[in-house]
Amino acid sequence: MSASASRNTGIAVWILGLFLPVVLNSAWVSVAAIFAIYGIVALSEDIILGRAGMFDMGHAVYFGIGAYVTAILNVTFDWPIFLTIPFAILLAAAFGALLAAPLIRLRGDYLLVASIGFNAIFVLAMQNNLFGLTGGSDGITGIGVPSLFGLPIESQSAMYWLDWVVLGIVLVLMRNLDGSEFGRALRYLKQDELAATTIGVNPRKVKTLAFAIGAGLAGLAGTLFAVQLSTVSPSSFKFTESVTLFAIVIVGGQGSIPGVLLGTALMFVLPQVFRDFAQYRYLVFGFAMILVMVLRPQGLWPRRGARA
Amino acid sequence: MSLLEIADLKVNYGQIEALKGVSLRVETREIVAILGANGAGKTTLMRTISGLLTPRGGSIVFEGTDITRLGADRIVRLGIAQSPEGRRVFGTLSVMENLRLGAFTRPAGEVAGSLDFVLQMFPRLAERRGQLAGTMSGGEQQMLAIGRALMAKPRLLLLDEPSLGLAPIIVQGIFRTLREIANSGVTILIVEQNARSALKLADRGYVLEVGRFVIEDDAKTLLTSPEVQAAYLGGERRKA
Amino acid sequence: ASGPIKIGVQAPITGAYADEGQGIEKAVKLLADQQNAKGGLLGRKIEVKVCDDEGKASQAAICARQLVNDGVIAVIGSYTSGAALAAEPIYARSNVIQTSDGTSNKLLSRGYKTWFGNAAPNSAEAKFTAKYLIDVRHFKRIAVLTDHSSFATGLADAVIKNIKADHGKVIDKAFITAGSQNFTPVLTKLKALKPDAIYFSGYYSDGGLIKAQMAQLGITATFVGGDANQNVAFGKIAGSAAKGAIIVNVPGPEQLPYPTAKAFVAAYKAKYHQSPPSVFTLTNADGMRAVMQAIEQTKSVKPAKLEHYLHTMKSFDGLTGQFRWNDKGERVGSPFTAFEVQADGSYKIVYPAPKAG
Amino acid sequence: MGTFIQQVFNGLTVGGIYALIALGYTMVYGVMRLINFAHGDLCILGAFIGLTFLTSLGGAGHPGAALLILAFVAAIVVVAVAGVVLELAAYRPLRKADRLAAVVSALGASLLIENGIMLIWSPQVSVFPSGLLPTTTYHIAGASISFVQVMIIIVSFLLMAALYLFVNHTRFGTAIRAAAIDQDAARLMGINVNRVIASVFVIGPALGAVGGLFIGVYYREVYFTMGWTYGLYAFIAAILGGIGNIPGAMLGGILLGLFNAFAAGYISSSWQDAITFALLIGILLVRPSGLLGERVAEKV
Amino acid sequence: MSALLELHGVGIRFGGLRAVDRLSFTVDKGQIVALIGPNGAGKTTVFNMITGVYRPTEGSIRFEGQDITARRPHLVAAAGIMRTFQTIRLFPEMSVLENVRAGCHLRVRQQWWQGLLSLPSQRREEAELAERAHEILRRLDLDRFAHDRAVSLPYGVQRRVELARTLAADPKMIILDEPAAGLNDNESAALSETIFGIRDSGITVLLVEHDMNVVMSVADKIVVINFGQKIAEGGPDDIRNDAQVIEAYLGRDDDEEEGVS
Ligand SMILES: Nc1ncnc2c1ncn2[C@@H]1O[C@H](COP(=O)(O)OP(=O)(O)OP(=O)(O)O)[C@@H](O)[C@H]1O
Ligand SMILES: Nc1ncnc2c1ncn2[C@@H]1O[C@H](COP(=O)(O)OP(=O)(O)OP(=O)(O)O)[C@@H](O)[C@H]1O
Ligand SMILES: [Mg+2]
Ligand SMILES: [Mg+2]
Repeated sequence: MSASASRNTGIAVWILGLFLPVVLNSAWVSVAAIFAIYGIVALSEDIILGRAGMFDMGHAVYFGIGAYVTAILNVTFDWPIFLTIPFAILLAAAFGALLAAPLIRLRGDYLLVASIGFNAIFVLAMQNNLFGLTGGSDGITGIGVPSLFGLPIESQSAMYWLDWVVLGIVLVLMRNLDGSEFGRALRYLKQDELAATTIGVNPRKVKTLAFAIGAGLAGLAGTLFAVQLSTVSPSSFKFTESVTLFAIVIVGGQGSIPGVLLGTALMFVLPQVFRDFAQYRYLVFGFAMILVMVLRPQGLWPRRGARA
Repeated sequence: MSLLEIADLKVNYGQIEALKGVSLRVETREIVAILGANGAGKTTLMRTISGLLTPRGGSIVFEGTDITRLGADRIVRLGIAQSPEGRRVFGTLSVMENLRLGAFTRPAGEVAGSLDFVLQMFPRLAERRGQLAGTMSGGEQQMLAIGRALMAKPRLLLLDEPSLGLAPIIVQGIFRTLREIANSGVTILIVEQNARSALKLADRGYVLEVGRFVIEDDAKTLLTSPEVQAAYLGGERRKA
Repeated sequence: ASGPIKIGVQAPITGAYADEGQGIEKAVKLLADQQNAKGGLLGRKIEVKVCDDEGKASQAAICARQLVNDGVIAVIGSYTSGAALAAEPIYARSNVIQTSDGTSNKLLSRGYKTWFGNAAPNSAEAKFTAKYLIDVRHFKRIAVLTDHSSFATGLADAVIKNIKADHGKVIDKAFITAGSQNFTPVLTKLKALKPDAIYFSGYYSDGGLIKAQMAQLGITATFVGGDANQNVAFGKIAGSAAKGAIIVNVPGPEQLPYPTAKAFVAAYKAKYHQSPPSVFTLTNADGMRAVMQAIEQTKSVKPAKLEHYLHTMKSFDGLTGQFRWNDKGERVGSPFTAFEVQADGSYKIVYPAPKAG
Repeated sequence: MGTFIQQVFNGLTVGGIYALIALGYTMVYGVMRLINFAHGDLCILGAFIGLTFLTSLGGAGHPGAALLILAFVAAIVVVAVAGVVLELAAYRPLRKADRLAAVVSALGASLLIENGIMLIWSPQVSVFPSGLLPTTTYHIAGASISFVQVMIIIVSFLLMAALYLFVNHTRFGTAIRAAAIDQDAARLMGINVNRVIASVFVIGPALGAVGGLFIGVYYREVYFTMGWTYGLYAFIAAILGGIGNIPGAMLGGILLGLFNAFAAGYISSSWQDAITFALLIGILLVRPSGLLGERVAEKV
Repeated sequence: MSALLELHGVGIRFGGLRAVDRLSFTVDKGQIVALIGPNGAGKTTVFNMITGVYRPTEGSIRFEGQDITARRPHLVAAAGIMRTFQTIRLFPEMSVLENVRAGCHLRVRQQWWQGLLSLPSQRREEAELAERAHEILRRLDLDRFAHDRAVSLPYGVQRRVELARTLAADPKMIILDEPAAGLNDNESAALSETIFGIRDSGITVLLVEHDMNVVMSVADKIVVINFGQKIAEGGPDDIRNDAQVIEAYLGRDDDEEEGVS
C-alpha cells in the first residue's frame, strides 16, 4: 500500500469509527471509548519505546499525572474540565522531561528498571495522599463532565465521540512525527546512538523531548480517562498497567501507528471478548501473547520498511 | 577423493539468491583463493561451509562425510575452523579466553603448543593477554580472529579476508606464515580482496561473480590472466 | 414480564483478588440454584450474569455497562472499593441495585439510592475496636499497622480516630506492603517502641505472617486484627504463633452461630469442596439474599420498590447477623465480637463475654 | 544496637531469597539478553510442586527430612523441565528477532504460568505444613535470627559460589559466556549453542525452584500471584548488581533486602518501596551498569 | 594556507596504556592528509578524540582556530567535521536513502513542533533535503541501492553509503577510518578518485588507511605514528623511503619494491 492510500484508508476507518455508538450497545461503546483512550496512551508510549528505543516501563505515571491533574482541578478547585486539559498535558510533559534527565543516562534494561521505580514511587505518592490532594488509596471521585458551548458531554456516546476526536488529533500528530526531522532523529538514536551523535543529533535534547512529548500525550489521555470513569485512583496507574502498555507496542509493532492501535485492540479488547472463558481467561490470553510473538516477532503490523 | 567437495551449492537470504549453484573442490594441503567483487557471495560461501547458513540446494562433502546439513559445532569437530568476516571476537572476554575458546573442541592437554605458535606469530597478542578483546584495535582483533581459528588446529582453515585492516608488514608476515601452515599439513581456503598477494600464495584460485564461479584456474595463470588483472588487480596504473 | 430474573455478579474472577471474586460468584450461584430448585422467584427462574472486573476501575466501568445491558435488576459486587466506586454511578444512573462489601466512605458520599453496603462499615468496626482496646483491655501503647489498600487505610484511620476519642494513645501508624511477606523490618521498628498492642487493619494473608514474625522477633505485644484477618488460613499461616491473636469481626463463616449460616456454609462446602474464602463471601451472599427477599416480599422486580423495601426494612436476618440499611445504604447494626485464636486454631469469643447457657 | 543488628538480619534473609531468584534471572539474561519475566512464576511453581509433595505424601504427621529433600528434588525437576519447555516453545523461535519480542513472550508465559497455578491449586492462599524445619532461634547481641534464616543465607551463598566457579572456571562455563556474547561465533568454536541455552534454562529455573521452596518453608504461605512480586524484586536485584553478573545478582539481592529493611525501619514504612526505588535509581545514576556490571567494551 | 585542524600534544591513557602520547600535527584547508601506523598505534583513537567520542587526557585540539577539545560529538559535527567508522556504523534497518538523508540532519532548520504540525515550510524543506540525498546517491553511484536496507548490502557498498552520509552534511572536513578496507584493487582505485573529487569540492580530508596504493596516491601529507607517537611526517615519497617507517610498518614486500622502481 502506498503512503497516501494507507492514509486514506486510515481516514476512512476513523470516520467509520464515528458511527460505532449507532451500532453498538453501551457496554461496547464504553469498551470503544476506553480503547480510544488507551490507544492514545499506547501511541505516546510508542514515541519513547518504539521510536526512540528507550525501554520505558513506567508510562502509566504520565497517564496518571494527567488524570490526577484533571481530577484535582475539577473536584477540589471546581475548574471546568476543558480548562484542565492544558495543565494535564503540561504537568505530565514537565514530569516526563524531569524524569528523563536521570533516565536517559541509562541504557536498555537499566532504564527499564529505573522507570519501573518511578512508577512505584508515583503510585505510593498517590496512595500516601500527597499534599493532601490525591485522596489516598480511594483516589478522587465525582469528576464532572466537560461541556462544550454550554452543552454537557454526558452520554456515553458523547464521551466516546470526544475520545475518538482526540484520538484523531493524536493520530495526525503521530503521522506528522513520522515525516519530521524530530521523528527521524529518534530512529537514528534507536538504531545507533553513536552514529547519530556524529551526524549532529543531540542525544540528550532529543531523548528528553521524546519523553516530554510522550508524557504530554499520555497526560491528555489521562484527562479523558478521568472523565470517562468519573473517578481516579492509584490502582489504575500501577506498574502492571505500564507493562501492558509496553506489551501493546511490541505486540502491535514498534513505530507503526496501525500496529500500535491493533496491539491496543488485541491486548485490551481481546480480554473483553475472552470473558466467556471466565477464570481461564488470562491463561488463554497469556498463551495468545506467546503465540502472537512467535508467529509475528515484528508485531502484528510492523512498521513499513522494518525487518519482516 | 578431495578434502572438500562442493557441488551445485545454492543459498538464499529470503528472496535474494546469494549463491546460485557453485561447485568447488579443495585438495589436501592445497591453498585455494577465492576472488570476487563486493557482494559476489564469498562470505556466504564460507558461512555455508561452516554450517552457519543452511543451503537451499547442493552438497558439501568433507573427507567423504556429507556435512551439508550438519550443525556448525559438529563441523568444527570434524576439523574445519574459520576466521570470519568482521572478526567476531568475544569482546568482553580477554585475549587469552578468546584463544582458549578457539581450542574448545580439543582436549585441554594438547593446546599448549598451538598457543605458543599463535603467540609467536602475533607478539601483540602475547603482550595483551589480559586485555578485553573488544577494546583492541581493529587490526589487533583481526590477529586475534586468525589466531583463534588456528587454535583449533584444523585440517581445513577458512579465512575470510584475513588481511582486512592489517598493516602491510603484518600482512606480509601472515602470508608467509600461511605457507608454512599449509606445509605442515593444513589445507587453506582463503577469501581475499588483496588479490595479488592471495594469488601469489595460493595454488589454485576461483573467481566468484554474483553467486557463480566464472573462472577456475591455477593461481599463477590467474595472476597473469588479463581478465583477472583488469577486474581485480587494478593493473599497474597506480604503481607509479 | 416473563423470562428469568437476572442478577449480576461483578467481581474479580482473575488477578490478585481472584479467590475472593470467585467466592462471591460461587455463593451467588449457589443461592440462585437453591432458590431455583424451590421454583424460583415469583414463578420465574433466577439467572446469574457474571462479569470479571479484575479489581480494576476501568474494567469495572465496562462490566457495569455490560451487566446493565444484560438487563440485570441487581448486582452483587464488586469486592474492591475501587472497582465498586467506578461502577457505582453507572448502576445508579441505570437504576440497578448494587450491593457490595466495599466500605470506603466515598461509596456513601454521593448519596446514590441504589447502593447497599453489605459489609459492616469501618466506622462501626472502628468504634467497637477502640472500645475493646481501651476500655476492655486497657492498652496504653497501641501501634497501628496497615497496608496501602483503600479498605485497610480507611479502617486504620477510623480506628485511630476512635482510639484518640477514647483518650487512648497511638504510638505509631506504620505501613506494610501487602504481599511482600517480609514484615520483620517494620516490626523490629515497632518493637523498639515497646507497644503493648499491635493493631493490624489489613488482610489475613499478611496478618498471619505478621503474627508469626512477631513471635520470631520476640515481640510480646498483643496482636489485634481487623475483620479481614478472619480466615481459616490465618491460623495455619501463623502456625504455633497464632495462639492469643485477637481478631475483631462479625463471626466468620466457620464460627457463625446462626443456623442459616451453618447450613449455607455446609451447602457451599458440599457443592464446591472448599470453604468460602472469607466472611465477605457471606456478606455478599447476604446482599443476594436481601435482594431475593425484597423481590419475594414486594412481589415486584421494580427497582424503586425494591430499594424502598431495602431501605426501610426493620431488620434483615443475615448469615452474618441481624442488620438493616439506613437511607445512605450503610449497613447498620452488626454484632461485632472479638475472638481469641486458640492453640488448636479454633476461635473463642472473648468480648462481648458469651452469654452463659 | 540490637535493633540495628536485627534489621541487618531481616534484610539479609529476604535479600538471600531475592538473590537466589536473581541468580536464575541473571544467568538467563547473561546468555539470552532476555528478561525472563516468567522466572518468578517458575519459582513459585516450584513452591507449589514442593507443597503438593509434602502434603500428599506427608499425611497428617510432621514430614521428615527425607520427605523435605524429596520435595526439593521434585520441585527442581519439574521446574527445570518447565524451564526447558518454555525455552523451546516461547523463546527459541524468537532468538533472532528483536529482543523485546521475547520479553513480551515472557510476559505471556508469566500470565500463563500464574493462571495455570491458580487453576490447579486454587486462587486461595496455600499453607505449608509447620514443623518442617527446626524452629530454633539464635540470639545475637539482642537480635534474634531463626534457623531457617541462617539456612537461607548460607544456602544462597553456597549456590552463588558454586555457580560462580562453574561459569568462570569450567569449560562449559566459558562456553556459556561465549554464547552470551555472539552465538554464531560461539558455534564456530564448536560450541553447541542450543545445548548451552537449554542448560541455562535448567540451571536458572532449578535455582529458582530452590528459592521458591525456601519461601514456602520460611513464610509458609504461597499464592499464585506471588511469583510476579518476587520475580520483579529479583529482577531489580539483578539489575542493581549488574545484570548478567553472578556475584552482582547476589550483591544486588542482599542490598535490596537491606535497603528495604532500613527504609522501613529507619525512615518511613509508608514510603518504604519508594525509598528503596529512589536508592536504586540513585545507584544506577552513579553506576549506570549496576554495581558489578562491567562497562560494555565497545570499540569504535 | 591556514591550518584547519590542529592537534597540540594530544594524549590519552587506557588504564596503564598510553594509547596516544603527546601527538601534534596539523591538517591544512583543502589538503588530503593520511594518518598511518601499525595496528594498535592509536590512529582510531586519535579520530575518536577529534570527534569527541573520547576525551583526551592531555593536549588540545583546534578546528578553524576554535578549541574543540572534548566537545561532545554532536557539537563537533556541528562545527563541520563528519566521520566514518572503522567498523561500519550505518543505521542498519534503514534504507540507503534514509541513511544518506540522515547526514542532512544539521542542515534542517525546522523546529520539532513545526514538524509535528507539518507546516508548509517544513514540507518544502523536507522535499529539498530528500532531493539533496538523491543527488549524493547519484554522485557516489549508489542510486540503484536507494531503497535497500543498509544491513543487507555487501561490505563495500556499506562503506560507500557511510561516505555518502558524511557528504550529505556538507562538512568542512571529513575523517575516514580505513575507507578501502574490504575493497579490491579496482574498487580502491575508484575510491581514490572519489576522494579526489571530494577534495576538489572544497572538503578537507583526513584518513587512516592500510592500503598503501590508496595512501600514496591520494595523500598530500602523511603522518606516521607508532605507539601513539609521531615517528614521521611528510609527502608520500619521504614516507615510502623512511627507514623507521619501513621497519615498523611498511615492511619489504616484493610488490612494493617493484612499484617503487
Ligand atoms: N543478512 C543478509 N540479508 C540479506 N542479504 C544478504 C545478507 N548477507 C548478505 N546478503 C547479500 O548476499 C550477497 C552476497 O553477500 P556476501 O556477504 O556473501 O558477499 P561477499 O562476496 O562476501 O562481499 P564482500 O566482499 O563485500 O564481503 C550480497 O548481495 C548481499 O547483499
Ligand atoms: N577502550 C580501550 N581500552 C583499552 N585499550 C584500548 C581502548 N581503546 C583502544 N585501546 C588500545 O589502544 C591502542 C590504540 O588503538 P587504536 O584503535 O587507536 O589503534 P589503531 O591505530 O586504530 O589500530 P588499527 O590499525 O588496528 O585499527 C590499541 O593497542 C588498543 O588495544
Ligand atoms: Mg565478505
Ligand atoms: Mg583503527
